[in-house]
Amino acid sequence: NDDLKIVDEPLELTVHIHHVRSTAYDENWPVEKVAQELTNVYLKNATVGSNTTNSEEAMNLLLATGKLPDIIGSARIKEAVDQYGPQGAFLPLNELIEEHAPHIKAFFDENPDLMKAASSSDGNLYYIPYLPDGKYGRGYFIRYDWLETLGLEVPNTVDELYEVLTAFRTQDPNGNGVQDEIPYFARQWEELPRLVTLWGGRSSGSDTYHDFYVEDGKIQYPYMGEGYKEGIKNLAKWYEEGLIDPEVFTRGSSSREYLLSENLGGMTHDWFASTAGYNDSLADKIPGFSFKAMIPPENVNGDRIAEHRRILVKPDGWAIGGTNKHPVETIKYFDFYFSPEGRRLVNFGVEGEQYTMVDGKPQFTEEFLTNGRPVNSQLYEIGAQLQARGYYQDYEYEKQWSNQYALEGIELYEQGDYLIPDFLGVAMNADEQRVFDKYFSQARTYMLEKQQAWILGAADVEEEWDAYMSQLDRMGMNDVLEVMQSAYDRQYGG
Amino acid sequence: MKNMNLYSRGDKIFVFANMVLIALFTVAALYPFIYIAALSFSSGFAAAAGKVVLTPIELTLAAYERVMSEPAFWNSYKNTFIYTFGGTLTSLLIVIPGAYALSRPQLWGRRFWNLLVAFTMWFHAGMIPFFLNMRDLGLLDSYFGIIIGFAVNAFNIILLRNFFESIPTSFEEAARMDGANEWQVLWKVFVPLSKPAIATITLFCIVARWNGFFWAMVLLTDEGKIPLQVYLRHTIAELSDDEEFSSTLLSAPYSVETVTAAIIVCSIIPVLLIYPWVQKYFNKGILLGGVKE
Amino acid sequence: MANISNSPSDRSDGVIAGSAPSVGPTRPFAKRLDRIQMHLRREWQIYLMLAPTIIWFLLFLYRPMYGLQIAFKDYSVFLGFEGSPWVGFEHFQTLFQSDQFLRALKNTVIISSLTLVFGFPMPIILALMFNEILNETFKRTAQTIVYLPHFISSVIIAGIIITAFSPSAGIVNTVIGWFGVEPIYFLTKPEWFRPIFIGAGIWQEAGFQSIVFLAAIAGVNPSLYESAVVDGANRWQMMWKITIPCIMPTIIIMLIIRIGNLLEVGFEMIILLYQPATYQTADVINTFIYRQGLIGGQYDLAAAAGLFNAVVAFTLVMTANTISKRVSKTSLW
Amino acid sequence: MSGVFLEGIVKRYGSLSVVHGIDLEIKPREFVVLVGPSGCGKSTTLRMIAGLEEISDGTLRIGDRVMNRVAPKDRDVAMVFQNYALYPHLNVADNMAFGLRIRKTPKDEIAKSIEEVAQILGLTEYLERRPADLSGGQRQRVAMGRAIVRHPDVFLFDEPLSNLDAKLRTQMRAEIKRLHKRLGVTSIYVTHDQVEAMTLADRIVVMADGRIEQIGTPMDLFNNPVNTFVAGFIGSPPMNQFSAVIEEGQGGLVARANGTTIPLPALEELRGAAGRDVVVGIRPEHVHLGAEEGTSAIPIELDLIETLGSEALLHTHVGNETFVAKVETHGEIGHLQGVNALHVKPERVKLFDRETGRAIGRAA
Amino acid sequence: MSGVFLEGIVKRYGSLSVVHGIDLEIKPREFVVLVGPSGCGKSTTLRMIAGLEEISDGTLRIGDRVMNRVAPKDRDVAMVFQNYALYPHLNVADNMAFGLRIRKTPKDEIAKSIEEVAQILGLTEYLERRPADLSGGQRQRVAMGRAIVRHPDVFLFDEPLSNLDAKLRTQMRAEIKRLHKRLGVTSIYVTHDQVEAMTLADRIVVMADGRIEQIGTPMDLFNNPVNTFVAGFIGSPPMNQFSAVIEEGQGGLVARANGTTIPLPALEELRGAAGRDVVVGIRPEHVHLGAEEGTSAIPIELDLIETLGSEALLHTHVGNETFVAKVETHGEIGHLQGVNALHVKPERVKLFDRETGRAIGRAA
Ligand SMILES: Nc1ncnc2c1ncn2[C@@H]1O[C@H](COP(=O)(O)OP(=O)(O)OP(=O)(O)O)[C@@H](O)[C@H]1O
Ligand SMILES: Nc1ncnc2c1ncn2[C@@H]1O[C@H](COP(=O)(O)OP(=O)(O)OP(=O)(O)O)[C@@H](O)[C@H]1O
Ligand SMILES: [Mg+2]
Ligand SMILES: [Mg+2]
Repeated sequence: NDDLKIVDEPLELTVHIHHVRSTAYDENWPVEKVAQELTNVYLKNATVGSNTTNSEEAMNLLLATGKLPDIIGSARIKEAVDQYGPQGAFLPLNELIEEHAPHIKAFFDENPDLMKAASSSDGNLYYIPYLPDGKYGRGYFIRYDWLETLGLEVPNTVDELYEVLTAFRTQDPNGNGVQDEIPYFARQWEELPRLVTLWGGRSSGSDTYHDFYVEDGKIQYPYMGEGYKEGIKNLAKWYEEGLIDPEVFTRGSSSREYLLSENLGGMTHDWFASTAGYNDSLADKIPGFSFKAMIPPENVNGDRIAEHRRILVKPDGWAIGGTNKHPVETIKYFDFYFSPEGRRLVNFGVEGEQYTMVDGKPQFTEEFLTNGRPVNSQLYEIGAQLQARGYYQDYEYEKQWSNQYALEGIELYEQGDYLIPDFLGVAMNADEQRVFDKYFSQARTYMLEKQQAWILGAADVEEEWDAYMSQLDRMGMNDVLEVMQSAYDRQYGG
Repeated sequence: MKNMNLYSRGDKIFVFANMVLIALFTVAALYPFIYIAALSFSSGFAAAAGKVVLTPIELTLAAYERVMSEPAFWNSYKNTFIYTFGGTLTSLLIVIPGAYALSRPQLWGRRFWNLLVAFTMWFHAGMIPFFLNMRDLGLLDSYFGIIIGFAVNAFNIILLRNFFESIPTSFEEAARMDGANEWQVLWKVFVPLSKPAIATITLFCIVARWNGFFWAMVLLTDEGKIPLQVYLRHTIAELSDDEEFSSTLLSAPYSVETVTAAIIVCSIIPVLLIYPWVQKYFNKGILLGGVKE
Repeated sequence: MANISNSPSDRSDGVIAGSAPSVGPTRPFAKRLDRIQMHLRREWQIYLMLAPTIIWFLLFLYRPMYGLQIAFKDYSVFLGFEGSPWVGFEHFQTLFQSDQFLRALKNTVIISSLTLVFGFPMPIILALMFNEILNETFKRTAQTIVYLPHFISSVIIAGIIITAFSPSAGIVNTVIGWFGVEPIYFLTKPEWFRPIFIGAGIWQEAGFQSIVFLAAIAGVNPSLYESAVVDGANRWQMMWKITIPCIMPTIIIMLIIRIGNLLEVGFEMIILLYQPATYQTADVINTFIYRQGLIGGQYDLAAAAGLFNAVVAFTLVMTANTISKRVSKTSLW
Repeated sequence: MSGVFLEGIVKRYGSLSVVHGIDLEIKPREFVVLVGPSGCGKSTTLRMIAGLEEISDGTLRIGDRVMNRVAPKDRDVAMVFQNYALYPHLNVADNMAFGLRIRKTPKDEIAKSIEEVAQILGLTEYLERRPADLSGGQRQRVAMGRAIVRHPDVFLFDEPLSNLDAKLRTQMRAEIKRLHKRLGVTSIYVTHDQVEAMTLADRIVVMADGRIEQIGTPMDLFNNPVNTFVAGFIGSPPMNQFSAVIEEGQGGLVARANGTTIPLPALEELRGAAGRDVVVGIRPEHVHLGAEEGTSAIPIELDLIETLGSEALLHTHVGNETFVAKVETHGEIGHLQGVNALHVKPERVKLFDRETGRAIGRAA
Repeated sequence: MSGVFLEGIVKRYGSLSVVHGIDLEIKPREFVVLVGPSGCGKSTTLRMIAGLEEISDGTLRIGDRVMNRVAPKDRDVAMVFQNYALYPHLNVADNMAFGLRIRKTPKDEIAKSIEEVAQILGLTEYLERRPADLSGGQRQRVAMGRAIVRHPDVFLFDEPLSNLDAKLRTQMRAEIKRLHKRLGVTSIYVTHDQVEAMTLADRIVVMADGRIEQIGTPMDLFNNPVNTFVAGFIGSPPMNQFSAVIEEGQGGLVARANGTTIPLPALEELRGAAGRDVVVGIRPEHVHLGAEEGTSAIPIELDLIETLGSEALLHTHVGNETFVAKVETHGEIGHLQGVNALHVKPERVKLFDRETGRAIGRAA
């Protein structure tokens, strides 16, 4: 298959690859071997800081050396390209894509917003992002067996939810004679304010916590809205009544394992893929254990909102170094991974090894799926699904090894289409950035402090709300929103 | 006064109360170790669920099997030993003469030199300049770079210098009368007489080397050269699954918690063995009998 | 005179010392040269001993210090130290105009001072207590154990603390429950953060830090205890009147160094233990910078804070050192 | 004041026994001096009495309390250490005040005591100095002062004067004696100095190798040493000793050694002792340059003259054995050069059994 | 062997001057002893010679090299320290071998030297011990040994024998003297001990307060002290001194003090001195219990008798002034109790100017 060959003579390019999964480039990854063969482009590892687990640190070290390799792939590369691309550290890709990367071009033509989202404030695209596939990220999970025990229905509205949680709290659904149930829990305490959506508030606009969101073309911050206030007020009440894990702020990542395996937890909001797994792993321990997804209850306004979804474009990906002598070949190389062969390679691994073609579609081999090792880890090891690389993920790959209950849950959500549009982020120019840096972090700190204080009952949201809002004003939140807006308008306005 | 029999009643009570307090503190200090030991022998799920308190839950050796089966683990263990021994040795070879020189009253500019050393305890260049400096010196990604780049530490110098200053001058004078030059005074008299202090800074060097990871992470590229602590971090990163998929490890006999704990247990054992060796030198009366005060 | 200063003969050197005592400004330069030459000939070995240390410091610590200039620059890692534009005191302004920085500064000073008051004496007390143990085996075992927590990462220590202070299952709440106290969610209570943090620090580090003092105590002349015991001192008095005065130089040195770290509170543990709810007492300069700066790679801001920190530290240390030198004749330089 | 009673006191360091069983009764107010060669266990014995070393075996009583296991501070003894053991961080005044402060003596009383003692010891102008800034002798005096100010029940002195100059030593010696007279404190004193031992002691205890050789008043020890060891130890320069055989001479028994004949005193014990192997002892002070009534001449060869001022030591030899004589100089030593014989009175000659070393015919 | 020459040697600590300018010529092979009260600067002077203290002013030469700025190790002197300064981490053998090893002496030679010296000092059985396990005297001997093994050009001794027992001290003293005879090493020796000073010294240097008071042979100092200080310092017990006024008596001039009249020697300098204020000095050894030819009686009151064996010290007083007499005991002290007068020959009486303290009519 020679039409994928980019150059006739083998071309060697240097590369920096840094992602928590693979902190250096490995020339012996089977995926790479195949890619080399197909493209005739050979990458040579030139990663800096490959022993740190922090990609930004590695990136900064790399930049500080002043000698950039031809290709730079990294987690959170967007910040670097936004800042240093205009300074010449990275090559702008727009024209290169236009002329030499048909597959990439085709993808962006189809998804213009993603192109905008990945672009920098000067309008140039400096990196090819990793583009996840699949819609749903997190969903509500509840103990169906408990509902059954107590003779309750799956709650349909926020009020019903309140009743169900109260029943979980008071009626001893686990049947051990003690009211030790924790009705709502979360691994990340940030999933608690997520519940303000039940009162028409917002907690974030993307899969990043505490992010901005867009409403009617206007940038908004979730912790400044009326619905949020209402939600917090109610959450404080719930917390007080014991409907929420009293240790939600400190229990941390072990809470799901602990509360589920001890038969204590009733409901959570978490990733489909991982949460559904407990139905299998706890089946023996807790007879009848059934922890499955439920659709978002209707909020006070009658809407069902799934605030969280898989992000569409990641700040991870790769870029071309400013001193690269072969930009054309490089962009062609990038484009390879958007070609059907390349995309299959990066998603599924090597044909005949990890997958075979069944009905024209890649299908993981039985051996690969059942050898007891996590599929994703196995793929990382061979250089597939490498997120420091710009590529377009194929949800099919995940589907093939997803838990049946997860798929069921996603199916449930698919039916209703509860998703709301994601905020894809903005690229600010230097002036905007300065304003943002000056105010935002501190204002957010303040908001989070207040949020926790209100939920914990240390202060009252009603009483403090006005003072809170004016304090935010004083802390420059309005300026922040203003610069965000101008950046947003510039980026997505067209 | 090694014997309790000659203690007064009040002193016996005092000593006893003291012993009880120490015992309590010791128990408290022992707990973290017991905890990670228990963790390392627990099942992955129990550990991840935070059920381990004092004893292993669902006892298993899986974590150790996982750790010990990795050649990278042993390699990093070896590297840690190289850094620790090489680093400590280099450190002592530079610090001991340096501290000695700084303790000499006849050294001109003594105040200045001491200040030059002490100054660095508060003014740090920062990561990037240090990294670039190491690069310019050609010390990136080498055993030697890690060993020499962190050989000296102002605190240790000051500690040792102070001890040297407290040694009665008579010993130095006696050695000089015996014909010793500076080096001989240092190595044949001061060093043997400073065993407690040297043991202390040796321990500090060893511990710093043993625990140090940050610069190894930054300066090393070759995975074959990383020390244990960096390996530990790699392992944690590797095992902490994406939060989306963490259930994929639910059924594994080990988890990131147990493997981490197992590595920590393995890494603590050598330092556990070092300390008693150091303690030997804390014995009283090193200067005893030498001079009539 | 001039040719004498070049003469290598000991005799002529001696004559100069003998016949021309300190005064006589006739040829100060030649005299000085002679003095230097004399001194070096006699003491060259100590300079040779000092050299590796000084070279090391210059090469590895002072050489990169030009990087501190980024505190006054809008630093771009890509453009480098020279290429980045000067911004003067902008970063310092950013810091000082921020309420949260001032709060963090205040918290830092409070936490540091409390640590100084409670945390600094603990290793000393521990060392003194160890000194009173007669049973060698017990002593050594206990010493080895108390130094262990130092080797356990903050993450694990923090985990243990969080569990211990958990309102439902934590040992602390269980114990206070016996006295009829309602469970307290300690880790979200701003007023509890400092005691817990400082206590944790003591728990983790006191044993390790006591090593310095153990070594110092080993240097105390045992015959002083004999003298004191015959003078009628009990163990307690001996501790106060013999041991502590004898290890005072070490204590003072450690204290001065510690004072220099007044604005330096390790953020690793704080990040693990604090919550937005406890920011008001827990947020320190380093956590502030961490949230503010390093997440976005703002080395320049961090450098500004670091420089501020260092200048304060240095001022404090200078002061402490001068006082100490005057009062106790012990000093850092 | 209390007496001090040692019964079968033994000290072992591990398996090494350094004091082998000491019995000693010290009466209240008595001044007892321990002498003996270096390393014989004097300091160790003193330290056991002070409570600084555990007593391996035997009983120690002070007054009527058994003290074996009583803490030093409850024994009410004060001690001057051989190595001073001054507190380096305290100045002279505070060093002396230490014991008093510990016992919560009122401030003004402390000040008074210190002033007084400093006066006695000539330390008044050094009260503010630290030990490190004092000369050896000055330190020794501070150590002395520290014990004196405390007015204890028993004084223990471990060579307190060994670093003082002669003048000060004489003065301090008399001062101690006077102090002892005034306070009547039971005192145990270790020294190497003949003069100190002889002048200070009510009784002297001669120790050797962890054992007591003889206990007695100074004159008693000087005149009637129980064995060659004590004879050689008490008196300075030591008694001349040489091996001899008893023979029948003209006027009675004589001792023959190295070709010399020394007439012996007429003692009961010597009856029929002819042929017995003995050690003959003659004190350097007991020889005369000129013949006197009843003396007999010992021919000697002069080796060396050491002048001590009004006296001189003649180092000589009799056959192969060295013999030291102490003679008056009358201000010059010229007349000593030609000396070739010494004269001794028979009653001054001591005899010891050659095997056991025990004195033969010890008076009283 | 080299001589040691001090010219105007001064030592200052900061502004405090402790040695004020010492001129002293020590001839090659000479044995010079420094004596003086505690704190007078003896050790300091010795340390300047050793090179351990910088010389603030003046010139020091050893042989013909100016040594002011020469490092101690290049002066080829050995020193025994007052405080021993043993290496606590080395055993006795290694302590002694230290200097030799530094100088790369061959192993077997070191072993031989050590064995020999240990023999002399009676340390053979302690060679393996650390200083901490030795008694005070044993430590002192090790310190001695360390200097001796080195065979240096000049020996410096700072009270090397002060911790030894009388017997050992006598023995060591003789040993040092013999060693000095044999090796002929120039030696400077600091001591407090009269006897040591008198017996060892070729010349004695009496220091006071950082100055030299007198230099001379032992007998010279004893017989002709230049002033009251030296008179009081040399001789033990010290010379009795009391103020008196010269008057015209029957047989010549007399000194009158405390209601006593003491006939004086007929000296040139006293001519016409009647009425002059003087200090009268009489050595304790120079009084007699019974009247002899030419003696005159001094009525005394007896305070205390100190027995030294064959001699006793009578502590008495004459008017308000104490007066010590050294008399023979002849083995008992009973006859001393009733003594109420002492006798002295006029030629034994020394006179000093009351103002300056200088001797009047110093012979030679
Ligand atoms: N800790 C110890 N371990 C072993 N032997 C010891 C120890 N301390 C002392 N000795 C030995 O015990 C013996 C008695 O020592 P001690 O100090 O009592 O002698 P001393 O009579 O006071 O001698 P000196 O007059 O020289 O001070 C000595 O031989 C000494 O070496
Ligand atoms: N470092 C110093 N600083 C100030 N004064 C000092 C110092 N060292 C010694 N002196 C003083 O110098 C004087 C002479 O001391 P030195 O040790 O020479 O006396 P010494 O004659 O040897 O006395 P001793 O016979 O008691 O040993 C003393 O008064 C002493 O206090
Ligand atoms: Mg002793
Ligand atoms: Mg001295």
